Amino acid sequence: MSITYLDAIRAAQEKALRDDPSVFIYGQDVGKFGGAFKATKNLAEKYPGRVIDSPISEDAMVGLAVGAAMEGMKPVVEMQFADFSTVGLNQMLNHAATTYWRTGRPCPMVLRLPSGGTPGSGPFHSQSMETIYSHYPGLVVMTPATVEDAYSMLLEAIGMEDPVVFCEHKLLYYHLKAEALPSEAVPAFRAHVARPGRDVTCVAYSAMVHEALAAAEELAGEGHEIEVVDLRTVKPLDTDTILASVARTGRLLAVGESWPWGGASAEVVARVASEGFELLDAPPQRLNAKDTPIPYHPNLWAAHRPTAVRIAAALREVLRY
Amino acid sequence: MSITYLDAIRAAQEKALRDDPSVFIYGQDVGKFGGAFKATKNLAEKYPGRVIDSPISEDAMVGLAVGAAMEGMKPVVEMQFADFSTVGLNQMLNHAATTYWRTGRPCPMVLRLPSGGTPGSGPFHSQSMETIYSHYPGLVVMTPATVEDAYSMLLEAIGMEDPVVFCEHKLLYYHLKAEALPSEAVPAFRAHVARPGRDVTCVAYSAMVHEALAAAEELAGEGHEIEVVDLRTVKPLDTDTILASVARTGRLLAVGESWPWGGASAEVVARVASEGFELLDAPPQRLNAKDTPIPYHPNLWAAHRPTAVRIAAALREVLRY
Amino acid sequence: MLRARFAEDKLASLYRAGRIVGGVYLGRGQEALSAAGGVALRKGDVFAPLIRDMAGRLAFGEPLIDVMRTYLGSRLGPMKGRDGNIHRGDLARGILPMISHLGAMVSATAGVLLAKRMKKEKGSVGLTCLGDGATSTGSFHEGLNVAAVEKLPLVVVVADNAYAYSTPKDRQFACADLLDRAKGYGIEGEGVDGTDPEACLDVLGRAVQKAREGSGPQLVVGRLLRLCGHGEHDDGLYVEKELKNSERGRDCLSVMEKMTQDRGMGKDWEKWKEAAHQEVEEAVKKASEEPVPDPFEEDWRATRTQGAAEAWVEE
Amino acid sequence: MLRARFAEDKLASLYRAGRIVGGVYLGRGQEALSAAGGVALRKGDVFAPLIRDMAGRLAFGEPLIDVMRTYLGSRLGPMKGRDGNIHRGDLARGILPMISHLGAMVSATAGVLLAKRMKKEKGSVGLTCLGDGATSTGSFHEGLNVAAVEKLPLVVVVADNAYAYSTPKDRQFACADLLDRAKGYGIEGEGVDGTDPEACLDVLGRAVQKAREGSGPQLVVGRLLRLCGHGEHDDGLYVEKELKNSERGRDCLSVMEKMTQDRGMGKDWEKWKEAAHQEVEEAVKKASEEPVPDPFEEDWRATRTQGAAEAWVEE
Ligand SMILES: Cc1ncc(C[n+]2csc(CCOP(=O)(O)OP(=O)(O)O)c2C)c(N)n1
Ligand SMILES: Cc1ncc(C[n+]2csc(CCOP(=O)(O)OP(=O)(O)O)c2C)c(N)n1
Ligand SMILES: [Mg+2]
Ligand SMILES: [Mg+2]
Repeated sequence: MSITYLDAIRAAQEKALRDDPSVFIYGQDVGKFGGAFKATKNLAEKYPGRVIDSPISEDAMVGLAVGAAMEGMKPVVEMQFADFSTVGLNQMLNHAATTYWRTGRPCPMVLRLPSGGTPGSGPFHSQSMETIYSHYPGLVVMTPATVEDAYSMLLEAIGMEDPVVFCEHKLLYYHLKAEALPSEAVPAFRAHVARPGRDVTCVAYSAMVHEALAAAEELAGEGHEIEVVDLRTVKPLDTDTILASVARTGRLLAVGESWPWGGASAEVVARVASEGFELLDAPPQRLNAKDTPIPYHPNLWAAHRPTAVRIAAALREVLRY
Repeated sequence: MSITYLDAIRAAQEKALRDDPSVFIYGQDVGKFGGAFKATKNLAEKYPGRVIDSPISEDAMVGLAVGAAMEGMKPVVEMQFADFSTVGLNQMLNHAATTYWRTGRPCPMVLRLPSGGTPGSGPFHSQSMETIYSHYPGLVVMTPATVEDAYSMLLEAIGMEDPVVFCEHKLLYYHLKAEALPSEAVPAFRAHVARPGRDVTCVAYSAMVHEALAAAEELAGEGHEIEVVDLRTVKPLDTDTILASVARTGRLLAVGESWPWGGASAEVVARVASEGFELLDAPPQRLNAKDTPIPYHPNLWAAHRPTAVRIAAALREVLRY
Repeated sequence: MLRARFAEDKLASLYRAGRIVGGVYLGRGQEALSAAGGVALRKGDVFAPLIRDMAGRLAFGEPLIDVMRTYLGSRLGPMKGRDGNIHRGDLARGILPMISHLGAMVSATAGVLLAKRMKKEKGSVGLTCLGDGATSTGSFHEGLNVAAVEKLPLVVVVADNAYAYSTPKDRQFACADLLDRAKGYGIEGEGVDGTDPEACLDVLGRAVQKAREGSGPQLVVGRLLRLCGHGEHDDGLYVEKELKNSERGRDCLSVMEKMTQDRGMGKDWEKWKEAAHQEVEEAVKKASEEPVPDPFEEDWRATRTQGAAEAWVEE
Repeated sequence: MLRARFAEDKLASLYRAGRIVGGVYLGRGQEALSAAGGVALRKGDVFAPLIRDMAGRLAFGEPLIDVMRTYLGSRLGPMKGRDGNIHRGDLARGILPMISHLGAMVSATAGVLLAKRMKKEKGSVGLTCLGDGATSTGSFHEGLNVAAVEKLPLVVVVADNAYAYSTPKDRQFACADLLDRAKGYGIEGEGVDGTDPEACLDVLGRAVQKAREGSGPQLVVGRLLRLCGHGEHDDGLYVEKELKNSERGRDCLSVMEKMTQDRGMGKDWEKWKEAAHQEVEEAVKKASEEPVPDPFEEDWRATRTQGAAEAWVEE
């Protein structure tokens, strides 16, 4: 059997629906149609009344989930694309995220965001939105990079008593495959050393993990051992694992697919600089997308995002110091 | 004559209305009433038809401004509180900000955000939103700290061919005073050394500049010379001025009133760590608000935000290294 | 209504004396409509009040002491000083703690009702209040539309006081009457003179009843004026004199008083007044003496899940 | 209409051949309504099309070559490869480049019209299109309400094709007819059979005329079906057979052809077809041969103001 990243997301939702009667799914076209990406295929048939088609109303979708969560349900809301979640953002940042601290009562819900760039999808179907959600207090923001994590982290997200933003990467949906679903998993809040090495720590998350791994492979051919740390969850950030890695390597490159100003890569570099200054043998560096909207034409898109080639070049720079 | 920060904002809008027929003001209660904070007082009378009351429709307010800007006008949109701009965020991030790169045609508009905490205003009338706006490409984000800057930067913002997010700090509205409005000014994109010093660089912006200055004063009494750099504009960020300062001091504390994950202070620390690593004699540090919603009770609020006392303590830490 | 009015009068004077933490936004003149909502609901229902719903809150059962705790900054209030005043709520009592963003509570209340339906809890109604200005928000539209699609037992009460802060209704919408919106959502609606306590009880009772019986969302538009500023910092001078002097500008409490007297219950009215006064004073006194929040004892964690979770293992 | 149909047929086959950059979303079956909008407008007007408005675009004067340039990834297209396909626009021609977020163009078009009014440019109309599903967005509500308050010359055309992607209308709204919304905004509305080209020309002509004469926003709801999937990746099997076989499922182009033949213009129709075919083929050929965007030559700056501005000095 071969299971894709998307299959894993579907399977996790199915398991959650099966195991917990308080779980329900809400989103545009998620019902009979199975969702724009088929992440909820057949679930409406199997769990009647619990996989619900919503109108095109992102604000109300999130608001409704907040209300349902306050009333003890565990809604999983699918945005058709992460990019459209700006319309539901107010309910997420100001309502879902503030409920626990303001009232002491939990607001357990998951917002699934099909995220990230794919060729030809352009400025409004390619965004990575973890920065915005992570900046505001009260949310957990997950960015799984593997089939196994897509499954186990989504299950953990649904089980959590906090509102979780679950950033799935569309580029991984179909291509990334695993042999089987995991039966146990590292906790979602822990970063993972995806490839050990001792020369540079390359911190990445989501699709960038695979670009980083490819770059590491390339540099292995040049005699350099790159350690790739997969953040898995960007809020809260597992600083310990990052610092432990930098303690081994003395060098850091943080990679993010989102824009350069103030994203997860800035946060990683800032933390390492503050808390691990003495561990560093070279200036910690960042690599991000270019600071423009995400281009529609694949030629431009390929140059806009960090790729294995660009990561490898950045790693060589870090090594050269 | 004594002019407040709020007077300066009003005066800049008046000058813009007078000098440029394409400028108009749009916002809730901005007309005859003069705005919730009176930033547009008497302007509707003086410039009939150009200071327009809007419905409570932040999405449409920004969308309307985008359309008007594309058609050659220069709208200045007032949000009643920065916090409500989440509702208009989609039009700002995905429409205003992308127009120039997508089409080559400018989208000159200003979004005025009464920002920041004041005692008793609580989680939804206290936010600083520069992080979200700065992360997305295509926007200029200004955060003036002085009466003079409030005036000259707002004029520059209105004159600019890009969409500008103008973050005014409500705590400065009435208390901060100057003798006169400036007749010339440092360009908005340049940071400013608000107080020279040679022991630590303390980077701040908006209301935090004044807390930093008070902390610097306090530390002067202990024999330390703190250099306070006022960012003025957080996007684009004037890295040169910051690095030049760190080159003098060898130490950095970046202060922001917004939440810790990924804000301007993370961006500053990350840039200095990357580009000015060798200038640093100590780990660069950050100080931000606590990672919870902004508390309503003044006791909690005072402990939530960075204050002169907390900044002074952080500076002592940096000095101790 | 009386308790609400006296409580608010007291808050206004405490505000002027500088004793209130935060702002004070009153519902003066809007008590009849608000209270009628609270009266029409019963235990197990959900109430999502807005800023002018002191009367509805008290009628629904919010303890007066919790009101005063919030305004006076007691740590024992329902929000512990973290959030306050008009935002206070108590999920255990079915009072949703509003967020400031107007319109946001419509879909949230719908969500509570959807959850109750999924949990097979039958017969609960949700009631949410907003002003005429809040109908211009996309949230109002999306929330009401979703509720209509799901045919949820939601009552949306619009207190049309002709102004949103200083903005008169002709700058807010172009329809003749906000009730004209009901048909566009495929729901029922009814208007009411918001200064007439009996009419309010009648119309809101009916709306809640219909919602309870499965007729789907109900829109109620009450016409009235607020007899105070937007907040206590505002003099409200922009409200047109003509409007103030019209029927619409009547004080529902005077109407109520007259009604009571006409029915020969003038003495009862005086007694109620006395009791309400006393209750308010006691609550203020009690709340004033309670401890304030302490930042050093505060739990500064915005999520319930803390640190790394335990390893997840398939059962 | 013919050019639109052929252009889209061609795009569909190019899509299947893997030659298209990005997705392909067609307006098959919706050409009559869309084209009628483009026809009713004149130079100086503003058109904010949505994803199914190839016909309206071409009728309004968008060059076919620009269409093909965008779909085939030519660098010479109006968006230079930075954005593309259905998002293309050309501000100089009065075609607003849509963003994907449904409903967002309503207020933006209103803004263009407000600007024209402030600039004292009289007599311009703005027309924006959207689907039945997009009426559930807060943006639609806020935008239309603002336009009504400002009494702007805005025509909002809703192509009610009974589905939003796979979602049938009873999951989208609960009103009997979207036209029922007009009254709630205080504006005029008219419905039309979207499969009848003459009726569309008539109704849209009238709506545009009314807007131009100062009657404020006009809502037009056209009833029709899309005779294709949501995008070319979708088979659209969820559309009910009964609906497909009803009057509403007629192909407006066949209606048009029959009409032409009935009027003895069968030969002309054939000639038009031939000409349209040829024009499409030529545009495809030309666009295919044009250079693609080059990341190394690209200007990667998202703001026009670059670096530090010159010092500002009071004149
Ligand atoms: C989304 C949003 N925008 C702006 C505000 C600021 N605001 C608070 S109350 C108010 C006026 C509300 O008017 P209305 O809905 O008519 O209620 P009323 O005050 O008349 O009771 C405004 C603009 C807000 N709370 N939320
Ligand atoms: C705010 C927003 N949410 C979701 C989407 C994704 N989306 C694109 S088209 C579409 C369906 C639109 O349906 P409708 O408005 O009826 O137009 P139709 O496709 O039927 O022409 C959806 C959900 C979007 N573009 N914008
Ligand atoms: Mg009102
Ligand atoms: Mg449709």
